[in-house]
Amino acid sequence: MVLALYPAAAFAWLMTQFGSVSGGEVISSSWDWVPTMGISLSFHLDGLSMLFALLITGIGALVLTYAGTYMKGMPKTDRFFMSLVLFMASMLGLVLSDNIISLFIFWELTSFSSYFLIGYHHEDKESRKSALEALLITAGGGLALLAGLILLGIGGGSMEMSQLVQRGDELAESGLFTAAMLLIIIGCFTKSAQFPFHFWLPSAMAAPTPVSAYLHSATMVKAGVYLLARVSPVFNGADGWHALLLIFGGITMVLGALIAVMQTDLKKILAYTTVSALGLLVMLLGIGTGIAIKAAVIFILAHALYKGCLFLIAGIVDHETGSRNIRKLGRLFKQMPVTGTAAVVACLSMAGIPPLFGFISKEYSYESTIGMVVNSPLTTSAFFITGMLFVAAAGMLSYMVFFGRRNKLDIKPHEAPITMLAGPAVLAVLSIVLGVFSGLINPLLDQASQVVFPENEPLNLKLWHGINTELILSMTTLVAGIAAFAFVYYNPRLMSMIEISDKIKPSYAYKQTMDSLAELAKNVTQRVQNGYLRVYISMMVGTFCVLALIVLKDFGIPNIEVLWSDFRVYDIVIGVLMIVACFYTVVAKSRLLAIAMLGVVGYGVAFVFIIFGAPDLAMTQILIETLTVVLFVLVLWKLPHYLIFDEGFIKFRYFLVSALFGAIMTWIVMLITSYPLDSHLKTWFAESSYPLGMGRNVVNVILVDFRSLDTLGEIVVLGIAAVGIYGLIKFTTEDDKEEAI
Amino acid sequence: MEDVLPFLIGGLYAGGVYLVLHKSFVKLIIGLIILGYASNLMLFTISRITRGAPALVPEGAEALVEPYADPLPQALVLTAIVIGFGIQAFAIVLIKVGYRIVATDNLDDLNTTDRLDD
Amino acid sequence: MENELLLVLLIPLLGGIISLFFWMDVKRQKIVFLISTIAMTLAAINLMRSVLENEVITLQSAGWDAPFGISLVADYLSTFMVLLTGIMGLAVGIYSMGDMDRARMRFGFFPLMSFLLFSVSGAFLSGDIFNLYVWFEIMLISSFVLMALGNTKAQLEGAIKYVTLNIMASIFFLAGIGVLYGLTGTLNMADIALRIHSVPDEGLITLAAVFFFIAFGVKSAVFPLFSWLPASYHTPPVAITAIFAALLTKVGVYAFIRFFTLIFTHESPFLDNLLIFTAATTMFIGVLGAAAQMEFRKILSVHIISQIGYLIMGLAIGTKLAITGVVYFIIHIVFVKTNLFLISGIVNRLKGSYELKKLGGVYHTYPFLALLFVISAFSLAGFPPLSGFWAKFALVKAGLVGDAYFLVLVALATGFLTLYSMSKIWNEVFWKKKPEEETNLEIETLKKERGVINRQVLLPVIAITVLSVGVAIWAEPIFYFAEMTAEQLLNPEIYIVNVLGMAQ
Amino acid sequence: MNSVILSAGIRVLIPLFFLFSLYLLFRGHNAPGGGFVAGLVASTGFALYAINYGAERTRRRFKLKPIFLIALGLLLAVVSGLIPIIAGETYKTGLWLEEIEIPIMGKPGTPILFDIGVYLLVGGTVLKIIFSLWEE
Repeated sequence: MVLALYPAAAFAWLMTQFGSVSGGEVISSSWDWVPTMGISLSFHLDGLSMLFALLITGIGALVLTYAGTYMKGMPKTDRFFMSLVLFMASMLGLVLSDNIISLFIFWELTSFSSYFLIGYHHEDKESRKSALEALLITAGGGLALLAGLILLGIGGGSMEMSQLVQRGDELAESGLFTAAMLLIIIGCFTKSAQFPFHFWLPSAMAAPTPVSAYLHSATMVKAGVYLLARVSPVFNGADGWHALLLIFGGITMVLGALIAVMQTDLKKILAYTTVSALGLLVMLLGIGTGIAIKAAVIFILAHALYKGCLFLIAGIVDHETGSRNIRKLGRLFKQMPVTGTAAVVACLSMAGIPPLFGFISKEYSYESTIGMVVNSPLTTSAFFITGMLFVAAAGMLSYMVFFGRRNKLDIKPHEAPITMLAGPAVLAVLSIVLGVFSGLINPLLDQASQVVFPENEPLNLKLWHGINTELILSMTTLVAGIAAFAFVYYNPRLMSMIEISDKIKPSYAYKQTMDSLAELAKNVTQRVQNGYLRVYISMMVGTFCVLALIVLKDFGIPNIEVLWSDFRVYDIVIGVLMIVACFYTVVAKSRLLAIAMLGVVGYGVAFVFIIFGAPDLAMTQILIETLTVVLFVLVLWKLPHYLIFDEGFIKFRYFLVSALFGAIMTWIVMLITSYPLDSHLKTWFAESSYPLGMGRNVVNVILVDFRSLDTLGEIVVLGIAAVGIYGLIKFTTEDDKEEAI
Repeated sequence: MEDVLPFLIGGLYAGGVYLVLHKSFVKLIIGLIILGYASNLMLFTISRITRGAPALVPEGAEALVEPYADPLPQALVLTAIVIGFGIQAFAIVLIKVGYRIVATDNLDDLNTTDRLDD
Repeated sequence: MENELLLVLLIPLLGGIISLFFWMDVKRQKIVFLISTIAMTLAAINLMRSVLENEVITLQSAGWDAPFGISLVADYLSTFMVLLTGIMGLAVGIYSMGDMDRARMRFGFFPLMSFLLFSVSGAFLSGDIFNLYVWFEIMLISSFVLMALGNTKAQLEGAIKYVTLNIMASIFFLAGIGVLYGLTGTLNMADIALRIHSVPDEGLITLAAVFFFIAFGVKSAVFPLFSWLPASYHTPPVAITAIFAALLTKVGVYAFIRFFTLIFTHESPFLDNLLIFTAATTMFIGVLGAAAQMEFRKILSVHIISQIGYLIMGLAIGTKLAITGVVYFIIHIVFVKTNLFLISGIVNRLKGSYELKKLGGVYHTYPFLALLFVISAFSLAGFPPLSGFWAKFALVKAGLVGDAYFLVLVALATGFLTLYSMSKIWNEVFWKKKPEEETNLEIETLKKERGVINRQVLLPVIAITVLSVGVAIWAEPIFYFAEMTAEQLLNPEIYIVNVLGMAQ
Repeated sequence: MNSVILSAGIRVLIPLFFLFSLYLLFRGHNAPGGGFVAGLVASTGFALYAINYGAERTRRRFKLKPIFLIALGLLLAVVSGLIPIIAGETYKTGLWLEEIEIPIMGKPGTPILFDIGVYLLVGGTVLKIIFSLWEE
């Protein structure tokens, strides 16, 4: 409750700026955050921002007041309010940001906080699922948006929106223009629940009602619309922009309204009409004429007022009666007169009946569809259908709940407390006041439309335009809408029989995508990570072979100039002996033989060292070899029988890999040694060892002096190995047994 | 011998890889050791070799007398051998303890840790 | 100046040695570890201060001028990696004091940790390819021992694969050193960078690069060389996994960056394409693996792979902005990933399992822990304004500026799947109700055995969370530093001149 | 293996091995040998003893503490590098007493000290491994 003071204060402050902003001033402040990346926290308060900011803070204050009572007695309300306030702040940040990246940051923060708000009833599986769905879709769109915004920034050479809108032409020439536009549109569509991403919004109704009222009617879902409006000075007129917004907006609008009237749950009806309203907004932005922009701006306000009000009312009804099913509810007006009145007012605004603000909005919308150069009839009739269905939905929301048939409730409902009534009442009153005295809001809306469409003619809101096509259409819509409502009201069975096959719903596609993603993840993982060590090894060796061959193909196989005079018999003998021994380690039928053969190979290596002037190496090799064999014997004599696994074909394949690997290494050694090497180190060591290193054994001098750091590392390895071996053998969890060191 | 060495190295590499691709614990270790020999020899060979003449400064002389073997690769190989020994010793014991606790000599049975749980 | 560099290596080494003198005396080892790691971190800060003044500091070990002795080089990148090493060592060390079982501590956990920190720092500072190999080996053997310490069945299974594949990688590394020495006749990285231009055929350099690609690729766990990681990382106690996750793969990435900005700088479409291919597949297959897992720690460890893909992506793009992004990404990932591992350990302490199916209800009972998890998990998924967002932002921007659209696409898809896998953990472990099977009695006995959340386990988690939020909010100084680092890396002349002492 | 002759032989062999290892250690700077090889030879002597008499007895008889040897060897190796720092040189710079010339070994200096560290550590390591395996 006290929390409501914050947005209220912000609202009050905004109101103090109302005059200047309406006069066309822009209030801005900026703070460099990460200049290296071109990111600043710059805020910009112009007409459009002001409109949204007022909605956010104003409705925010009402919703917080409302929620204080609504959430009483529920668990973890502190965390709930924390998320709600975080959301409020980030939403405010979003509409005030001028820097597109800080805008994006707030954008994602709204997704983030709404995840926790939607998942408030997190112990319920459906709730978790809805929250996740909303998060994944909006965040997924967010990724596209991020790419789009960065492209926009790169193309326009600035990260500030106020700069970018002035550089529309420059941007249009850069090759990134279309990609940026598409990506931004995707981001906005996911956030504003446009077809085919719309389904997360109805699912998000799992959230507590104040959240739905706030996020899903007035604020978050409008963020996409806001951003589209923001960037529309840049993209207005570009190829595809109009078509995309018109088509998807239109589909969303009609589809949302159609599905809405088939619902029985109050919140679902509201959710789908919201989807529809968002579609309408996108469509109006798509039309993109001056009048359409005006219509959009007006509708944003009108919709926020009535939809916020209706959501809150739905919450009250739910809270007081325990049901949201319009079939069960009815004739509540007597017990809940204030709520009922507010509901009727809001619904009248929704239906577009004068003198409410919704009426003005509808007039302008018709005006803009009629004024379209192409496709006017199609758009107008789409809007006509939607308007008609809105009237029907309004009837369902007011008449069926508060009048109509007797309710089938078990408990006796009564009026809600004042704190909960305040919100809907204020919003309802505003719908009337702004409708009648539209001049109050005219300057702000005018400014807002100027922001979106800089050359727009001044706006002049009026309730009465005289009898013209728009009015006739409005009235026809109303009549048709009432007829539609009557149809719905008297044929409840029929309505519930209409079932849309799951398989054509986008939500089904989403589910399928997620499922197949999980399936893909599993398959791929099982394939690359199948648990067999030899597969891993062959992947490593195979990768090397492929890469090395690609490089080696440019080199010929080096000529082998065998100087037989250089050969000594024991060279050949040693070589052959080692290869044979190596072969025997492979095929040996007993472990001991394999180890003995290993020893032969090792001593052979030592012999090679002797031949080529490395006595220290030979000595070390011999000692180490002996020690290794001893170690083997110590370790292995307790192991059971040596098993030979017959692997048939696989074995052959492995043989090929090994042979290829060996051949490549031979090739590489021959290739590299065929070039001359001039090592300045060699001569330096030869000359410096005795005078500087005080030693005649150059190898040793290198080990203990020139490169003593290597040797230090080497002995650390040995020490750790000893500790490790001790740990492996002696490890015990018994504490008291003191080990000798 | 210089001309034989590349083939010897290749042979050792091939044998080592073929061994580690087997299922047996012991062959795995033997294979790794042989691969170690191979890479030591490769390091030794590829930095050019000189027959005879160890890198010892004779009494009375101040510097090595031509022809002499490049002492640097020798030092490197020596370090590599010792490090290799430390690591191989650990690996040998690891295999033994692993054998005792996992109770199999078949490497293919060691595939519980990267199995997917459903 | 030189001794400042020396200190960061000497302190953990001496710490390890002194701990060995106190073999089996856990109490004293703890104190030694704590003191030495704090001192090392301070020394790293001191070194950083000094490097910021002098750009590059070189220590010619044993007083022999490069390229004849071994050079230890601290430039921006190395120093900051060392600093990260110190911080993470300290954090994980403190955590393990509250979490590790006594038996493992008695069998050398602390000295091994010291040696691990020693070797990791050494690998960052080494300016000599063979010396780098030695550091790698110390790191390997200490990680082998830590991996197997405790002898559980899973640990040994994991360790056998880990050990085998890493030994194989070392063999490639050694052969690669041979090839480079055979081509240039020197070992000092700066000297190689100079001499590599006179190699008769650039194809030979590419050939050498292939060896190092395999060696470092295994170490840093890129596709298709990462198999050891999912097989083993989740098997030892969580503190060990956490320190591995924080440091080991990063050493591989560091080596990649060092070699591909200093030595393999020649024009090679083959290598460029190889890096792009590796980055894309590593990112995507890594995250698919994380999406497929159903165990807390497995998800996290497999997910490391995909993060490595991002780092390689930056390297593949190779512009200044991209490398800046990589540097920032490393900071981000080290903090966040380690933290997530530590949190999974705390959850395990509380609930006695890592299996998502058996967990639940943590959000209900431990909101603070949940908050810590949320910060790290959403940071990992790239949610602004957390550090993961900045990291991804820089890379995505670099990719878009550098026309690497394919990589950006994969990176974004990977980001989406990261979110998916993190929210899976959140849903199952935190939001879901705890499954009924386990009675309260069992939990009580578990708690008695394990102790509730104690100060030692919680403190590091809080500290790292604060750090990771800090680098997000004060992203500017970090990015500024990262940009300097990138500039230094892309202009290796400074490094070369400094190491070879040609300035005078 | 518990034959009398072998036992007697080993008793004689141990000091021999030990002396030979010292010889190898100190000549290492000028001729093939060095700390590593020497350490291996020394530990082989004790290992033979252990094979005959068992690890426990070897340990008690010679008061061997392998971990202590390892730690000491490492410490010595590190300290040998620290001495030059006190003298104002870079870490591990070789310092020599140039006037003195000892037979076999040549001039004494910090690198020799380092080699002794290697010697101790290698001996400790091998003994540690052998003892651990033997006692199991």
